[in-house]
Amino acid sequence: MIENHILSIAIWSPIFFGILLLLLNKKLSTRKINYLALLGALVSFIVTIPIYKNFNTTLSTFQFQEFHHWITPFNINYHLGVDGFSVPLILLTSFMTIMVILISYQSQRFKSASYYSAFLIMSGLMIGVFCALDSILYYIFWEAMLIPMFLIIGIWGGPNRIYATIKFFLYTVLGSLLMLLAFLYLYFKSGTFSIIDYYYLPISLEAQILIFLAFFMAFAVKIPMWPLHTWLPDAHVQAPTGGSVILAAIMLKLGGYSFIRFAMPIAPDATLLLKPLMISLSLVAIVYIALVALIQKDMKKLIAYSSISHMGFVTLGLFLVSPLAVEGAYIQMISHGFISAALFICVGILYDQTHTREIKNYGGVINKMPLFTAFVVFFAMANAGLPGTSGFVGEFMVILGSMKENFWIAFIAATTLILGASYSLWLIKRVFYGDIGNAAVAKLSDINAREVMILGALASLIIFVGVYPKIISDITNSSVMQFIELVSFSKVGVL
Amino acid sequence: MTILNILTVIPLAPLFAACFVGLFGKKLPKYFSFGVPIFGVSIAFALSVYSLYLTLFGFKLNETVYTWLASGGYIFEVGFLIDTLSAVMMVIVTFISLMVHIYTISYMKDDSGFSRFFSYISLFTFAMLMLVMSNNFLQLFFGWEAVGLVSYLLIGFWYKKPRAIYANLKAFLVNRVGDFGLILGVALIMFWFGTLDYQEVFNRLPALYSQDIVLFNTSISLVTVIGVCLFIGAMGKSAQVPLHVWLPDSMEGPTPISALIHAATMVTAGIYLVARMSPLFELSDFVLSLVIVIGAITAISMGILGIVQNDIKKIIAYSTLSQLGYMTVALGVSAYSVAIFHLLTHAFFKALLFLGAGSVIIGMHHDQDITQMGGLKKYMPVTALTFLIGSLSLIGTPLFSGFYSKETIIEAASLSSAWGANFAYYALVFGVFFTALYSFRLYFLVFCGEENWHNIRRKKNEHGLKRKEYPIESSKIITIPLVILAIPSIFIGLILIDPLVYGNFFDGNITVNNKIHTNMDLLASRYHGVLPMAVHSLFTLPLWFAIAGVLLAWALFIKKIKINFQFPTPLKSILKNNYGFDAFNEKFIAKGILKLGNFLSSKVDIKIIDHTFVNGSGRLVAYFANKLKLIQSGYIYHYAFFMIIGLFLLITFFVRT
Amino acid sequence: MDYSSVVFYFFSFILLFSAIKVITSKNPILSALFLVLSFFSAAGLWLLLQAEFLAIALVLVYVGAVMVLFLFVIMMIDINTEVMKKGFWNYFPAIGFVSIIMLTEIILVLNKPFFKTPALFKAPIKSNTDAIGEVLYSDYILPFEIAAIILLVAIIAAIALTLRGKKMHKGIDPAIQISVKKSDRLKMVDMGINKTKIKKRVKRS
Amino acid sequence: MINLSHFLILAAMLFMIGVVGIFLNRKNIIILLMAIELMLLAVNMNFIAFSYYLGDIAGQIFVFFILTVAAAEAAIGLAIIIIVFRNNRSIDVEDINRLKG
Amino acid sequence: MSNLISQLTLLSPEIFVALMAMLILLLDLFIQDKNKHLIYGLSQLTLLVAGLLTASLGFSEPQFAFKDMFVFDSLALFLKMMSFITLSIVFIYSRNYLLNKKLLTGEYFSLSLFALLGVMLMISSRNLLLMYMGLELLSLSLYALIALNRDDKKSNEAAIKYFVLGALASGLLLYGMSMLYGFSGSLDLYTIGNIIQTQEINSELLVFGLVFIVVGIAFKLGAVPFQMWVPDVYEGSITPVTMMISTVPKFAAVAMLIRFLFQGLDYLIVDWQQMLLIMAILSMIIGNITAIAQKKIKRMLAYSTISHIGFILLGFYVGTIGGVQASIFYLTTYIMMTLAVFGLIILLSNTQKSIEFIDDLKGLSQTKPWEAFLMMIVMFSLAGIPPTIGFYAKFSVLQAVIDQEVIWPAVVAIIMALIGMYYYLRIIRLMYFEKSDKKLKTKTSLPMLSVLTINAGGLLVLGIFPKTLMSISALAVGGSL
Repeated sequence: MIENHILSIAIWSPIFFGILLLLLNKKLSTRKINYLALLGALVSFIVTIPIYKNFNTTLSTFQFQEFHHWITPFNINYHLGVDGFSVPLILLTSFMTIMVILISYQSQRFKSASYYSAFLIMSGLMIGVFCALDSILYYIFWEAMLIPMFLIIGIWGGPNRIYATIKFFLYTVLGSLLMLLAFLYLYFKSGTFSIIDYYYLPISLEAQILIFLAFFMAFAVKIPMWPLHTWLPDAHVQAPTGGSVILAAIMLKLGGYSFIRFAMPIAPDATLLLKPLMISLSLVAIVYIALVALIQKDMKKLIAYSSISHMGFVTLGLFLVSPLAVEGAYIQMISHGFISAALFICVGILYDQTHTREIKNYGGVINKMPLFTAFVVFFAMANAGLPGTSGFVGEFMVILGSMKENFWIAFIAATTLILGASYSLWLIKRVFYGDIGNAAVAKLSDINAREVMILGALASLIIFVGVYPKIISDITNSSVMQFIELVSFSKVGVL
Repeated sequence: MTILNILTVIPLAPLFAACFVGLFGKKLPKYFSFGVPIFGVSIAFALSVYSLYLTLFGFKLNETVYTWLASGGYIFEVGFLIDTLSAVMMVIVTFISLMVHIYTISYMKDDSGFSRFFSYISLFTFAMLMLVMSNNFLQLFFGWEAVGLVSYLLIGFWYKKPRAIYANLKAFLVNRVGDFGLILGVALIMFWFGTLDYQEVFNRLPALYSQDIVLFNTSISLVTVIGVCLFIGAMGKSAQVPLHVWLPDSMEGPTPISALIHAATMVTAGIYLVARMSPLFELSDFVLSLVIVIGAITAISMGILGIVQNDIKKIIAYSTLSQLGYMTVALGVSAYSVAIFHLLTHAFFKALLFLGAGSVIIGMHHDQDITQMGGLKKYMPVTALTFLIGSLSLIGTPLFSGFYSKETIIEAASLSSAWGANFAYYALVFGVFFTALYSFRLYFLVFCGEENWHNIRRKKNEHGLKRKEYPIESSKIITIPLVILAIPSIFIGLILIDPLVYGNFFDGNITVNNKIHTNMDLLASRYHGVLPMAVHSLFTLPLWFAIAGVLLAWALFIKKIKINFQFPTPLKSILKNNYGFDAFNEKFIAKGILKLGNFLSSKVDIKIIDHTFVNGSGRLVAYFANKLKLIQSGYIYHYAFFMIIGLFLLITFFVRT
Repeated sequence: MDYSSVVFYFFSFILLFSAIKVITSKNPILSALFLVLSFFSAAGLWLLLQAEFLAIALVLVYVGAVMVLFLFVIMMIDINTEVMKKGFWNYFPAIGFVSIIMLTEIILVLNKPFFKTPALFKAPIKSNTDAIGEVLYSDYILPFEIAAIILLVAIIAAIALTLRGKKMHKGIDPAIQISVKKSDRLKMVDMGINKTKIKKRVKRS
Repeated sequence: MINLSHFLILAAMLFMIGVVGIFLNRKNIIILLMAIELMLLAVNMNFIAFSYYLGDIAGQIFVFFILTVAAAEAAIGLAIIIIVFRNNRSIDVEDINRLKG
Repeated sequence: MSNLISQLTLLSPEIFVALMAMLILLLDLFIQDKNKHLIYGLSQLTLLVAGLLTASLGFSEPQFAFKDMFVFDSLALFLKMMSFITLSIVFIYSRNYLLNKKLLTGEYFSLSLFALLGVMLMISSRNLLLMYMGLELLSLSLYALIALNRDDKKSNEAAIKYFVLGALASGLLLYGMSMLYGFSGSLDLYTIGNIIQTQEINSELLVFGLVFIVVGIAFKLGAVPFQMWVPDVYEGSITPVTMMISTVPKFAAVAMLIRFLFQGLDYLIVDWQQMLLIMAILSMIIGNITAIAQKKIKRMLAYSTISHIGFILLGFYVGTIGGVQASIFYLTTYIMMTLAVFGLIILLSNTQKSIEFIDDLKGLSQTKPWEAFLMMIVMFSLAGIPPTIGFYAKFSVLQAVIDQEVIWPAVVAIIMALIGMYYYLRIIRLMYFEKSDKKLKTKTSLPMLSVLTINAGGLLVLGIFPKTLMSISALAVGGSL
């Protein structure tokens, strides 16, 4: 019985706790609210574990499917199911929610209950995106998710938050509206909103290109791909720590996931046709954005740009359309979830003590926060793709995969080895190393047990995935093969 | 317990020690901080010796520990390849590491980062072992980068020193340039060979030998491209020109790691890589010539720089660079075993020299300027003696280990028919002269002559001896490793040249294409034993060049003969600026990249994309909003007019008469 | 040119002329009177179309009632006739252009045979008034009732909007006068002066 | 011979005069009302002409109701003009532009 | 005789409303100021009974009365019921406001009911004459309602503008009607349709008439370029009247559109489709873009209405039953959202000053969190963001458009929807992201707040379960087309 509703439970339990928090807002003390939020996050994480445990990795079909009629006039159904691409991301989402709740303890903020509940609700909605097998259901989760994020940045964000959050919102919505059109067109063609049916729907090349471009707008903004990326640095800089963490760790992944789920298998011929363009854009993101990251003066902005650059690897890997590269792109997504989240948490920890993110206001933090610095150096190394950390796996596989396509693609992609290390370590040098830079740094105190726990958990995951990435590839393998098969199968021929 | 399990212990013991000390070192008593790592490394050393012993009897192991990743038909594994080559490397690594561990107990005893340091060097040992024990490129790359990481951490060990943190960043980034090449090579191998396992790759080489790939619109032999890429990786790690710039700066780190990482082990990883890949390199003359030329340039140019340095560690660093150049030339002339042989001897005497320098530095209270030293022989006899042994070995005094390896390299170069080998030969021979000159300049200035440290006035916080302080010999914990290292520095060449170079020790692990590269066979035919070789050297150029160098040093720095010779000013400034590599990198590459970044950020990203397109579309809408607002003028007749215009247009469009 | 043509062109000319005068006259009273004239001429044309009842009704209802109402209002509102024409000619070209073109279009459209098959002209059997009366109270009873309601709404609206209620008459309502209470007439105001202050002042003096 | 088109064109002209009157008039709202009356007159002309040429009484009925409604409309329009005048002391069209943008 | 009775039964809601409107007017004269609530109650009762009467006619095949002038079909049932509910909610929301402004008079209610009567007649009308009469009844009542706050200059101005433009529009409509009559010799829309189809009539002339009809309809809907009255009337009227104008007459206008274009002139579909498309696109563009530049909330909502009308027209443009269903569904949600937003504005207006500028909402989340939350839902719904019902409205219209394999209007529509989001988000931004500079002190009437909560919350709940509402509006259209 539970087995059949496991995905629903995963989606709705955080939302339930989120609403509960909203309702109990005024009746509970801050302390209790903290505990309740943590409880909610923990419960929502625990309910996702069976998804992983009971997932049959040998199957490439959707599992734990759940089907209810919903909006019958349009044949829209509440249809859930997961494959190898969804499961790790679901776990990542529910896990990151715990991290976010925990990290948010540190700063006493107003309306903390609403803050937590926004994250919990968002968590549920994001899991919904990963589970939905009906495109409109997917779309609703996708869009609804924007609302809590919009509020999180807008209410709890930095000084320029309004510009950032509206930019974030409109940018994202522009893409999603076009995606909606694509769904409607597919509905017109097939009479169904079921994603699975779309995979085998023959479509002419022109239509495929249009559909692909519509999807592209939605997902490229989300990932983000150059040149649709400019919302991200603003959103990250203005968002509170938790917001940045979720934004980087999960929200960007939605773009990558959706490319896998929609754009590429539904429009395979267009994908292959536009492959050179997509690869070029990815390469531009990798190099150009890395260069831009290098000269950033704001820590969060730097990490934000680094995220874009890393996401360039994801898109590059996806559009190489070879099993190795796609797998690599996927692992890069998961890994980036850990690493960028950790880095944003680190910046948040510093920010909470000094209230500045300007690199030049720091220097010699290591003297005051040795333990913290150790973590940050580790995360920076992971960000630079050091072997043994998860950051390496994806990049490595994508570079290998791109060599298959063309030597120069691999060549340009591999420059990230140099550039990634440059911006990561230069940041470390300026902020952490050296003598104590100023009075503000002198007042810093090292991280407490809770923060050690958070960072430690992330660090161990980063190492674990770095040393044994097979744990992810085992889950995704059959889905990747299925994906490659779908993308390499011409739909035009069927017509 | 299978042999694989035992071998697995070799890298894991230092790793465990590193983690243990890193996590708990600060909270536990100090003897845990060095005890555990030394124990760990000792185990590794013992087992390495054991495995070397096994390999001597033809044991060879190539097994997988676990599958790292399997995707798209490709399998990535973590595994070990134990043969003579790797066993030798393991022993060198663990032995030097053990010595350094012991040495460090005293050297770092007052440092606040004591346990951290031990954690790092144990971690390094682990990484280095992973590198040399690997049976595939993935793991090699892991070790490759991990040693880079530890190097980074150790160079920046004293993180308050601005130069240290500058140097470590530089070291890492320059290494990354090399890694960039390496990963491309690895990717090419992965793609063309479909595997990363060494043995598999070698097995498939014949099939892909004649494969060409198209680059720059011309078709180039695949093997050449792979070779160049791999060699770029080797250049980064083994500090070959022009990627050598990080090594002199890396002397900002504590001396023990200069000995361990930047002399004996890590920097030789590149040499090891090429030797390991000998079946592949043998197939491309182009790559071999490239290797020769790069190595020769490094050997001579860095040797010259050694003369003008005043920092004790920098001199040894340039010496290291020069010697790495020798090894590289050896690789290029297909004398892989000789390169490994020189690697081995060099590891001992260079570690010895560095540790000796460390001892001097302690004696001088962290003053490293050799012009401010002098006459230390009296106060630090053990150090002086061992240092002399190291220097003699370095300059290639007959019967010392360095002699055998270096002489063989020069011989091999002279006999090679490869393109560039001639040039390399002369470069190496002249290099010998410079080696002797800087080595003995160093020795004379430090240990002989006047006691210059008496006359230096120092500020309160400056490093160095204060007035009325005298240098004292370092403790036993320091001198014992010196002595232990001095012994192989003298004898190891004598003992090992036969089996290593002329025996069949590396057979099957190092491949030489005898038909084309005949120099090793020629060399073997001329070789008649250890002693004859020493005697024979009397009739060859290098020895006389070495003697000339020593004599010149003696004349200049002991006799203080004033020769009326000045370097021409431009040359002097070129030498002082290390040929301007640093300046070029700073000015053009670093600044250029930053400028490009600034341009992309402020002009393209912010101005064009964000302001023009993103905000611009917003402004455009706002502009239209304000214009369209004006239609609503408030006057009824305008409204009516608008309606009538609407009607008019509808009629005009739709009613066609 | 037959008789009906003469009548048609005669009334048409007067109709158009007076209509133009309606919108161009400086004086609104003149406009109103010209409007009356155009109604009259329209009524003449309607007679030509055998709509006797409506022609009479137009004159009676419109001229007799509506136009009188217009005149009342115009006279009630004192309008400055001097500045009437300001800006008139500035807008004329644009409007003239659009209206001329549109009129041309309309005429081009309308100047065609309206029915593909020429309509059957039926001579009226009974008088126009009879005919209207017959259907008005049978077939069109519903619109008729609604027309009544519309007139009612017009009445309500006119009264609700313009009736000024009790402000208009100056009489006194005795009921309100009687119900006045004491508190409405007399209000006790606290001047805010403390007694202690007064005492202090006394002491000082 | 006078036919339907003559009447229709006459009505169209009348209609256009009414329309032009609405936006040609800058000062006086009452004239606007009169212009509207002209438009309605034109429509009535149409209906009656059609009614005559179709031999159908319905058109005339329609005119009858238009007349009624137009009267009601005029009443309300004049009432509004009166309250505008009361508040503004003016019925200039150009004074009525508080609401705009 | 029984025929007459059955005909009158069909008209019973209309008759009842008319009688009650008159009764209220009469009662008003005899009721003291204190007891004006009685009138309010009576009006609500009227709506309730009218609703019951309408419901008792039931859902069945189209029924006709008075020589087929009057039709009662599923569409009429649906639109009438919606009108009753809407007006009832308008009354609930308006009550306190009117009380404060001293406008809670019999005139207001009886004129509103007369307007409703006009709407009902238009909904059920299948005859040009009846349509015109209903339209005029509605218009005249509205002119009076707008001007009812007679001491306010803005109110007067709005009234005179609406009156002049409305008269012009009805003149144009009449001209078009005269053309239709001229072709067919009939006033009955079905007959007209049949004659047009069977006899080959000069199509230019037909289209010429059609243009005028479309203009008349577009004016009532407030579609560009016949939208000029909308912002001024919205701003000038008191909020309850604005709420009334922006909701109930839309049912009539939509009914008029369906009756004219779909039931009467469906033969001319190729022509009016294009006209509707042009107006739809223009409405979306001008509505959304101009709204951005607005500082006053009611003006902004006026432009927002124009843009929504654009969407509704887009649905009609498609010309299929699916399109009409989508538009009717859109209309329903639009009415719900409009009611909620104006209700909130009324709720937040205090006795002295009503919320006039958008900036007046600044920091509302701190002073009035619940109201702010409701407002946020409404704004998200207006912006068409799931999971609110506003999304499904846009969704169904776009679906209908795409279903005809026409892409570019849909693309324009979504780009305009995106621009539209900016000004809806601005309100959320002001409420949630900015601090209030002045305190809003208002008395909250609990019944009103609870109705509002149901209304605004319904946007969210229906957003999650939109099926019923979709089916109902689909059924309403399906049964009569």
